[in-house]
Amino acid sequence: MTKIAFMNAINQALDQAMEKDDKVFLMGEDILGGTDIKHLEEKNEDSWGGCFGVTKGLGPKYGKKRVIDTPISEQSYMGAAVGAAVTGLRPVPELMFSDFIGVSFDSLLTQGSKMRYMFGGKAKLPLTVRTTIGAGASAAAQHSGAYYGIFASIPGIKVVVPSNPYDAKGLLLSAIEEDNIVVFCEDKTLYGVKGEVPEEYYTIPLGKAAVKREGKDLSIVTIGKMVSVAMEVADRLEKEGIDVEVIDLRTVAPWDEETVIESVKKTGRLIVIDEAQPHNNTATDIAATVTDKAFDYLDGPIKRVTAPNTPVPFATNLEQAYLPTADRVIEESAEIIDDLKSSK
Amino acid sequence: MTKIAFMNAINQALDQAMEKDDKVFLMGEDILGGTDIKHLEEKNEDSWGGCFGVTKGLGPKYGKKRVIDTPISEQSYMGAAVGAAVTGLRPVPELMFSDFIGVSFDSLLTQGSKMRYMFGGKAKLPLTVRTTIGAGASAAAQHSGAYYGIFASIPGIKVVVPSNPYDAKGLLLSAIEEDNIVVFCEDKTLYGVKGEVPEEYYTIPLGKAAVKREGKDLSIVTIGKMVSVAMEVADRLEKEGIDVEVIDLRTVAPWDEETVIESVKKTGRLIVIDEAQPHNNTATDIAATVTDKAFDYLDGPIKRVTAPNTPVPFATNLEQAYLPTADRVIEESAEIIDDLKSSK
Amino acid sequence: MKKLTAAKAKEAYEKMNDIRNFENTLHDIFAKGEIPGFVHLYAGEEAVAVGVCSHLTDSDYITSTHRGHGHCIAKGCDLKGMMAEIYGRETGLCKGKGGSMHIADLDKGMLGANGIVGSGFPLAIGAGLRNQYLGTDDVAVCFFGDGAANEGNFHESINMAAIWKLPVVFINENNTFAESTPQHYSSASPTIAERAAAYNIPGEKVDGKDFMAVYEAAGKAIDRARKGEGPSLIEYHTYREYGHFEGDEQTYKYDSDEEIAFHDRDDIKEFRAYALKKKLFTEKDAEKIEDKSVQDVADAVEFAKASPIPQPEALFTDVFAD
Amino acid sequence: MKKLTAAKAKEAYEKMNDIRNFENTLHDIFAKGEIPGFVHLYAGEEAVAVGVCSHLTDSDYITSTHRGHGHCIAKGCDLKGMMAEIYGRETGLCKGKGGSMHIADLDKGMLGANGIVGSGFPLAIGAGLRNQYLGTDDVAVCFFGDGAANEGNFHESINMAAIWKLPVVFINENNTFAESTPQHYSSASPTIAERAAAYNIPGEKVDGKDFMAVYEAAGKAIDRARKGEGPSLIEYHTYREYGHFEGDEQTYKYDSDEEIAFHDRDDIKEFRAYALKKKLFTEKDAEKIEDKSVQDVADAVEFAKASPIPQPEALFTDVFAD
Ligand SMILES: Cc1ncc(C[n+]2csc(CCOP(=O)(O)OP(=O)(O)O)c2C)c(N)n1
Ligand SMILES: Cc1ncc(C[n+]2csc(CCOP(=O)(O)OP(=O)(O)O)c2C)c(N)n1
Ligand SMILES: [Mg+2]
Ligand SMILES: [Mg+2]
Repeated sequence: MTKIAFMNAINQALDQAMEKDDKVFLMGEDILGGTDIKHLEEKNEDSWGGCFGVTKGLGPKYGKKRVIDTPISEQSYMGAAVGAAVTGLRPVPELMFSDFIGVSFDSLLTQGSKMRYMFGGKAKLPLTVRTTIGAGASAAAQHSGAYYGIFASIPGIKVVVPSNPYDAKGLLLSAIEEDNIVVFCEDKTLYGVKGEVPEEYYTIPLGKAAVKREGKDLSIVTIGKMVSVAMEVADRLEKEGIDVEVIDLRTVAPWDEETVIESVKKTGRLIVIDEAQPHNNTATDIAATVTDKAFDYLDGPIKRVTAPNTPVPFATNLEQAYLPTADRVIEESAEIIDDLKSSK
Repeated sequence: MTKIAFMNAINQALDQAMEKDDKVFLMGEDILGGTDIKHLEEKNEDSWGGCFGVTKGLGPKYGKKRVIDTPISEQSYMGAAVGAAVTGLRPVPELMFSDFIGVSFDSLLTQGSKMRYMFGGKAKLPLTVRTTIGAGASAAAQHSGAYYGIFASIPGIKVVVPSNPYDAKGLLLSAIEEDNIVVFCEDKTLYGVKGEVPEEYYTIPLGKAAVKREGKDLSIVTIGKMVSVAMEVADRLEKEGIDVEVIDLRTVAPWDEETVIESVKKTGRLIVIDEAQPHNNTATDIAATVTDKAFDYLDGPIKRVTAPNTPVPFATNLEQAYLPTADRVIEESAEIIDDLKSSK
Repeated sequence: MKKLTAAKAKEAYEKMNDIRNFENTLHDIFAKGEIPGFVHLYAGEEAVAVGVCSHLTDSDYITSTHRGHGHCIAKGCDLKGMMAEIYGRETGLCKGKGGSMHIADLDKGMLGANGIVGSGFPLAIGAGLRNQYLGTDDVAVCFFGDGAANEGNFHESINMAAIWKLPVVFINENNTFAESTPQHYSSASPTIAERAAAYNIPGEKVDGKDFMAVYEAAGKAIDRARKGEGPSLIEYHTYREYGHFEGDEQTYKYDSDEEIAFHDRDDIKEFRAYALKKKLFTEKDAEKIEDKSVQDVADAVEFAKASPIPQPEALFTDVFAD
Repeated sequence: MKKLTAAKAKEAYEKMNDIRNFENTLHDIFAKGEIPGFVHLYAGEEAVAVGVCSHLTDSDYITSTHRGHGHCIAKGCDLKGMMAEIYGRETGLCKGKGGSMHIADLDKGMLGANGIVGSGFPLAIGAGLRNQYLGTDDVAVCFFGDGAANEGNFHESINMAAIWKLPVVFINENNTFAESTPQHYSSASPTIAERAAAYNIPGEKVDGKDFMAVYEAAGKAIDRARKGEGPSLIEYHTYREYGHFEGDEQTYKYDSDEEIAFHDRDDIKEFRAYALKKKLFTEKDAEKIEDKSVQDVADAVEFAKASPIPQPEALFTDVFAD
């Protein structure tokens, strides 16, 4: 199998989804790039292929009917995607940065997510919103949000946060097959990360976590680019004789309670790493749920390692300190780790 | 002391805040009502005083300079409030329903909440957003949101959810005195509830919970109109010999960790009642935090009783089942209650 | 554009009557406390919804507003299903889960009343995009109020409809108020119609109490859209009979004799007189229609009241499709 | 409106040079990998920011965009503080916590570059409201791009500014592209200026490469605002020298000889020639200004590089005022 970058895996998934179903189309800002520019149209070339180049090539292949450059009008093009979905198309709009829910939230909050319910079950919403998340790209406070926790709080929306190219492709194809709204969150700092990705069409079910590493002493549940942090923590603790299980949630709404709780029942110990802001996020949801449903199996407190309760700073050193790292996880979980070491 | 309705307590607070500081002004849809209608202007009368009549009378008293009817343009008038605050006024905009963050979220999400941080501490944001929340008024899926959990997840915003007229007035006056953004959430179903409210100006500090009832067996932490549900649960459990402590959070960001944790240390048992949707809400935040910081004091799982993970239904019977009630709290917390009974 | 045939005229007269009776009935029922929530009545504006929708079939789409009953009826929604929905009954068009502000019927191309002002705009352009994408000649009609014309979605959506030449017709119902706020205060432009120029599309202001004027202006715009020539904006001057919602004391009414005179015009009576004069139907036809309409609405109320409330499990279903 | 005095002309020439040098320098520095993040350069558009801000004092407000360096310099922000900010240093105008897209200086009436397209509109009307509320004759100027003109905030804010006659001037920088998307595709109206009619306010399209044309049009609009006569909209036709952001390959450029010719015009050289002809300053003055500007920008880079990075605690501070 060839190794390709995360962003190419996404591109491949979009390509295969469009090939398979001609109701699938893309819309967003500069996702083709240069629509109506003469010299590009004459050569059937796109320009940007999206701000990060993720959709590059799809415009020339499928035409501007199916790869639609939009004006900078997020509220309305996101709402238009809802309108197109409920009338039978399968739109895959791109919201360039998840921070732009600020100017487009209504489409998800009060329209798309509630339609099926408000209409008594008669509507289908085959809609996948692709968006980018995450700090670490020096993009500062307004372009670094990891807002999957907000999406996940809204009934009627599924939310996916892939951690690697293989998952990204399979999860995106699943999302596009869904007759429901899926917000698909791509960490911009993972776009260049390479991994093995089969060329054929395949899907990975939504709502199923991946156990990245089995272990019996301590469970670490995590999301997206924090998976690599968790793996590093596991490696380092292994040297101290602690056997860590790492669970990559993959889908944060609905998240895989079964896998998480089974793991905690086995290990009795849980750390959750979530790069989002600390309050009302997926980490708190997991900690609260495990406390409720597996209390008797817990041997100690559940640690959440998250961003601090601040906006994302620009300066490189501050931004690095903003994101959870293996060092920080180990430091903030000292109590658990010490307990485990002393019980050996 | 005279008893006045919750909505009159808000009106009184606004009146006193405006009297005290001429930089305080109100803006919102129909908050005066009938601006530029000749026969009303001639008589110096307002029409609506807001959708629920909460600001009634303030327009005639302070004039349309300080009680500004806006067009239906939430994104921009909420953003204008941020602009006016950062340049030195003290705006108190009304967002008629918190559901309308859908069309105005950017003002809070990426602008107001982040400005002071992004500007290196040079900005002050003396801004109080008043908005209504809550199911129970047959207002259906798009007018019943209890989105304080979303606001509370954003660093740089304080969020208040008062449960009674006395608190409403004192907390609102505190909020308006703050040089920070406060989202002040008024439960529309509480507007008619009466309580004793001193006529003079007084403040209640933000971030401090109120212990509504002391108890030693079980802590119930709750918010807004769920406080009365908690009190009913406490009354009913008292008859079964269980001594319940009820804590009214009042402020959900920042919420009063100290009071909650002290209570749990005393009782060892915790139920959180939160009418918001179940994921990533204040209830999960509390459960997660207590599990982290008071694990060794917990005698059993923490129960969260919330709305189900669905939009708010219209039909009266469904809407009643949507909201947590004393029955539901007791039913869903059977494990805790049985434990407590058997340990007596 | 098709001329108004006798059959169409009759059908239109039926629908106008249905709307008026439906709303008058709700007004009474609400006063009696039988239905809860926010109820926004369409009475007085019948000519607009019916005049426009007379050009549409089930495969055309419309988006609506919080004041949606008129659009629903004009687009062919079932009175019983609507009334049951407003009563919150299992037999409602949305199983009682939506209520007055969310009545929808996708089979009729009715994409839902909408509680969020201005959020119909993007849904309409989405439906228009779908029609264009699939190569149909169906249109999407977006009804919106004078107040809604100040929402960002107005601007974003009309611009997109214009650049993509979408088959969408924007129908402004200028009933001179948004809640208690007069349009002359909230909009910088004297008319909504003139804003069309900012998007290079046709814009016209038309008497919305005059059914034939509504019908003809809409016909032209809808034809244009069907032919792929792009969107249009029509502003219909109208006036709502009742308050913004039930319970509104309407102390903001009236500022002038003109306003009172305009309010007092009855679009249904005017159309009746016109149709009789043009012999589109007879006095007797009219009476039959009127009686039947009263009866149909009464039956709808009966039906709603006799219908069961939703099963408790309904709270949890219909969040996701499988 | 005040005529352009010799002193003002010199100051303007200084600022135009400062912007150009600042941006050229950043272009090189970015290529060397010394600064991270998204950097949007203003080079090529100097006449607009400087022509407009020449009419303003520190007590007037401006709102800006992601392409904010030019506005900052034109409004009087310190080059060293700006450069240090872009380098993420403690001595930056925002202590290194904002970066290029969030440079602000409230003491100078500069309400921040803004990473969210269109979000300057409401901030500007908020500042305008404040000026009106306090009874000052200060204005608020809102800079925005051609792409931003399609955001809902454009519509909502201009309408509000118009109905309240706020002292706000809307300055459109039409550099023909929003990222890679040409304005002729994204906007249904040929010009942004003509959209002003929808809000009953003056709208004018002006050559944005011609400093004097910029200066005069802005002067009229700002005077009007100061006198309480309400907002105006000016569209300046301009062109950015570099890509949308640093790293952009710009394969979308160019479609026509006119475009190339327009791009090749140098607003700074044109103004220099004009000023020399009009004897607003001498060749020697000009050279001195040019040399000093190069030196000042080099000093700013030195300063930034020599400055410390923020203390670790800075991560946690400045979220709330006490
Ligand atoms: C986004 C949003 N803002 C405000 C409201 C509250 N609201 C409901 S209807 C209405 C007035 C709408 O006026 P208009 O568009 O003229 O329609 P009309 O009621 O006159 O038919 C308002 C402000 C809302 N439902 N949604
Ligand atoms: C709300 C929002 N949408 C999209 C973007 C991404 N973006 C940044 S700049 C830009 C283009 C802006 O074009 P224009 O307004 O013409 O300004 P210019 O860059 O040409 O100066 C876009 C789409 C953003 N930052 N914010
Ligand atoms: Mg109206
Ligand atoms: Mg541009």
